[in-house]
Amino acid sequence: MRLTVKQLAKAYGYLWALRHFDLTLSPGEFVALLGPNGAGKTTLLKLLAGLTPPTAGVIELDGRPLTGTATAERGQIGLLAPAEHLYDQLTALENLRFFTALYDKDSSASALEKALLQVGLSARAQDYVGNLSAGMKCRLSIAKWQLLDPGLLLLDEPYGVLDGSGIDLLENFLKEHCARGHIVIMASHHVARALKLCDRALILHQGRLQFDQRKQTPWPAFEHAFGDFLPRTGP
Amino acid sequence: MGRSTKTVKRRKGILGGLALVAVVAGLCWSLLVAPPDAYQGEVQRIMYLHLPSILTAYLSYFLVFIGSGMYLWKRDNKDDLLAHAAAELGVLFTALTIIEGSIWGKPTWGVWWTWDARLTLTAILLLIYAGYLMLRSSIDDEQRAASAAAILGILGFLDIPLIHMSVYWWRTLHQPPSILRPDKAPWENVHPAMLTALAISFVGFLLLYFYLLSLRYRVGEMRQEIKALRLERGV
Amino acid sequence: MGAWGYVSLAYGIVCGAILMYWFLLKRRYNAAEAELKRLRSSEAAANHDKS
Amino acid sequence: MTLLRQAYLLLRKDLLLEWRRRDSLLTMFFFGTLLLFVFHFAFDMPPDKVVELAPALLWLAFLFTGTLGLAQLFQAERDNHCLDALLLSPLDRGALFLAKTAFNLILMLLVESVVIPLFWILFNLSSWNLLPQLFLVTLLGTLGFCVLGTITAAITLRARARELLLPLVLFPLMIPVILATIRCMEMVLRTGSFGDAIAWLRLLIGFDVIFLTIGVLIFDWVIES
Repeated sequence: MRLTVKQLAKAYGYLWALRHFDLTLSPGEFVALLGPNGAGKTTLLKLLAGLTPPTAGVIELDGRPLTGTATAERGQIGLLAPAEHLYDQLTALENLRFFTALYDKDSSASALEKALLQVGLSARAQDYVGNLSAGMKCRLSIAKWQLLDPGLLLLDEPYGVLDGSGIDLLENFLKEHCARGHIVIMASHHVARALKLCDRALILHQGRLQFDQRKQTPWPAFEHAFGDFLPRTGP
Repeated sequence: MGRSTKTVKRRKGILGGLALVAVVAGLCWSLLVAPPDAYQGEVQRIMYLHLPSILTAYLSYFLVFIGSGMYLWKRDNKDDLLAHAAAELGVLFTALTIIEGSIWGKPTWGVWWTWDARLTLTAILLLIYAGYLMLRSSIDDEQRAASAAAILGILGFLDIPLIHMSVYWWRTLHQPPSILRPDKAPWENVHPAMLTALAISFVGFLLLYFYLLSLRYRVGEMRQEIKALRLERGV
Repeated sequence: MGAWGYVSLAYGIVCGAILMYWFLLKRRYNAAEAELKRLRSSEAAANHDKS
Repeated sequence: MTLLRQAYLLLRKDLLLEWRRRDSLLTMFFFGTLLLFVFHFAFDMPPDKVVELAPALLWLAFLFTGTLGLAQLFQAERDNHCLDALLLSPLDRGALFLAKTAFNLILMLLVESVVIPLFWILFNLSSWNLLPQLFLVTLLGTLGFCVLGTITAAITLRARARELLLPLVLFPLMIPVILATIRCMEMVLRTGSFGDAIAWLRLLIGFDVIFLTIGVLIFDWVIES
């Protein structure tokens, strides 16, 4: 999976939420998407997921443009929003079964149960998702995307609701995912965690890409940019 | 830029002038030159307004349909502007058609309103395209509003023949169309001066229509330019 | 109301409505044009400052 | 084939959700029944007069209950942004259209199969033998309503005051269906067969076929808006 973004832009009313955004990602890259509130991170993820039509610009997956009608391409993109995109009145197991069938993936009971076991939700398999806590919903989302196995996985602030073991679970999943040649883009305010995982960091500020470098240690350029665009009191 | 806007403006001025001349000529012919109708008397002069206005309304709906289809296909904002402008004028001319029909109906049928097929059909068209304008104005995101309206523009136009058929079967007491009666050539039915008046009136309405349409279209275009300029400077 | 009464009512309403629409449209047109001119000139000024 | 498989998947999910929540079906059912009572008080009249008015009254009830159902049609998808989850998936949007249309159709048919007999009971009508023909007309009419209703519900999804806008946009487009069903039902009730009304029936079928096809073709753009 190779992702190419050219001159992507999105305007809301009289404001650019994102502008002049170029990016090329190769297989297996883990990208940390950083920036203060309102920098355009969520907008970028929504655009990449094809949920919002761009005002201008092109997104290509393996050289094929992503448009509203590109069904096969859409199946290659996943968006992990922590406690969303699940049906409250379906059980955890039914949610997984529904989505795997929709994506035409393995929806056998054994595969689903294995996925639930991995995220520690075996005991809650028959509970309605509406009755699960936010952290459990997030774990279920992890299981969901593990099963759907998208070539490009986008994450929007996944750390907020997870406990310690949940975070380990997520990070292991993401590492494995990249190791198999898939791309991960994670937007987060947990700069330290994101930096530890990533191969490359992007900083968005006021809708512009201000910083884009591969990870180095030490990394004075990032420290400098970090001071300019992000609040000093990071976690 | 300056020169081209000037030529555009001059062209609009010429179109407007021509429209004015044609409309005044149409008024002279239909009110002064054309003889009164043998059966209906002077009241029949309303026809010189009625026929051209309903035909311009239908022309509008056709343009809405074309603009909507082109917009969904090519995603060019100009097509959407055309559809929007045409819909607004369509509503205006349909409303005028209904008012004229009603005024014509009072002396001929003795009532302001009768549920005759053609009047009813026109009223339904007014409702559909008024709904189109309301739908547009109640969706905030411009691209989404344009797509939603385009869908309605297409559905509405394709529905017209079906509505036409059903309303006619339901009931009809309108006089049969006298100009396009198939068994006789038009000039055998009607006094030639009447036909001339109708033709001039027609040309007047069409010129006026395209003049107003170009003005309305330009307003939309300028609003988009304003928006683009504001965006450019982040105001 | 005689026949001419109805005729003049119809012609009057149509002319009035179209004139009204034209007037409102012209006002929208002028407002947009003025706004555009203002934005363009201030942009030109900004560019001039830069150079 | 994928289209039908995906549509089936979505429909099964919607029916399961409705079975667990029962909110749309129950509201629609009670509203339909309530309207019959309102009609009774509004038009207090002997059975032979009621027969003349029955088609119009029934369709009025179906239109209102149907609109109620349409307003709820995408409710399951609005919670937790599940619509985004569907849009994100490699789902053929035509399948979404078919599933939602079928779902709404099933709900409305369930309600109608209670409301029509109830109408006969409450207004003391005796022509029970005509109900099969009336159901056929109702089925075709309701299909037309659901097809256009699903499209309009989808385009008004992100509008302000969408519950008000939906009938405003939908009802004028529904005129052929309303007129055709009422005329067909009148003919059946008067003569016991379709007779001349067969032309109306054809119009109804034409309407259903045309807009069902258009819906599958353009729903990609519909749902994007």
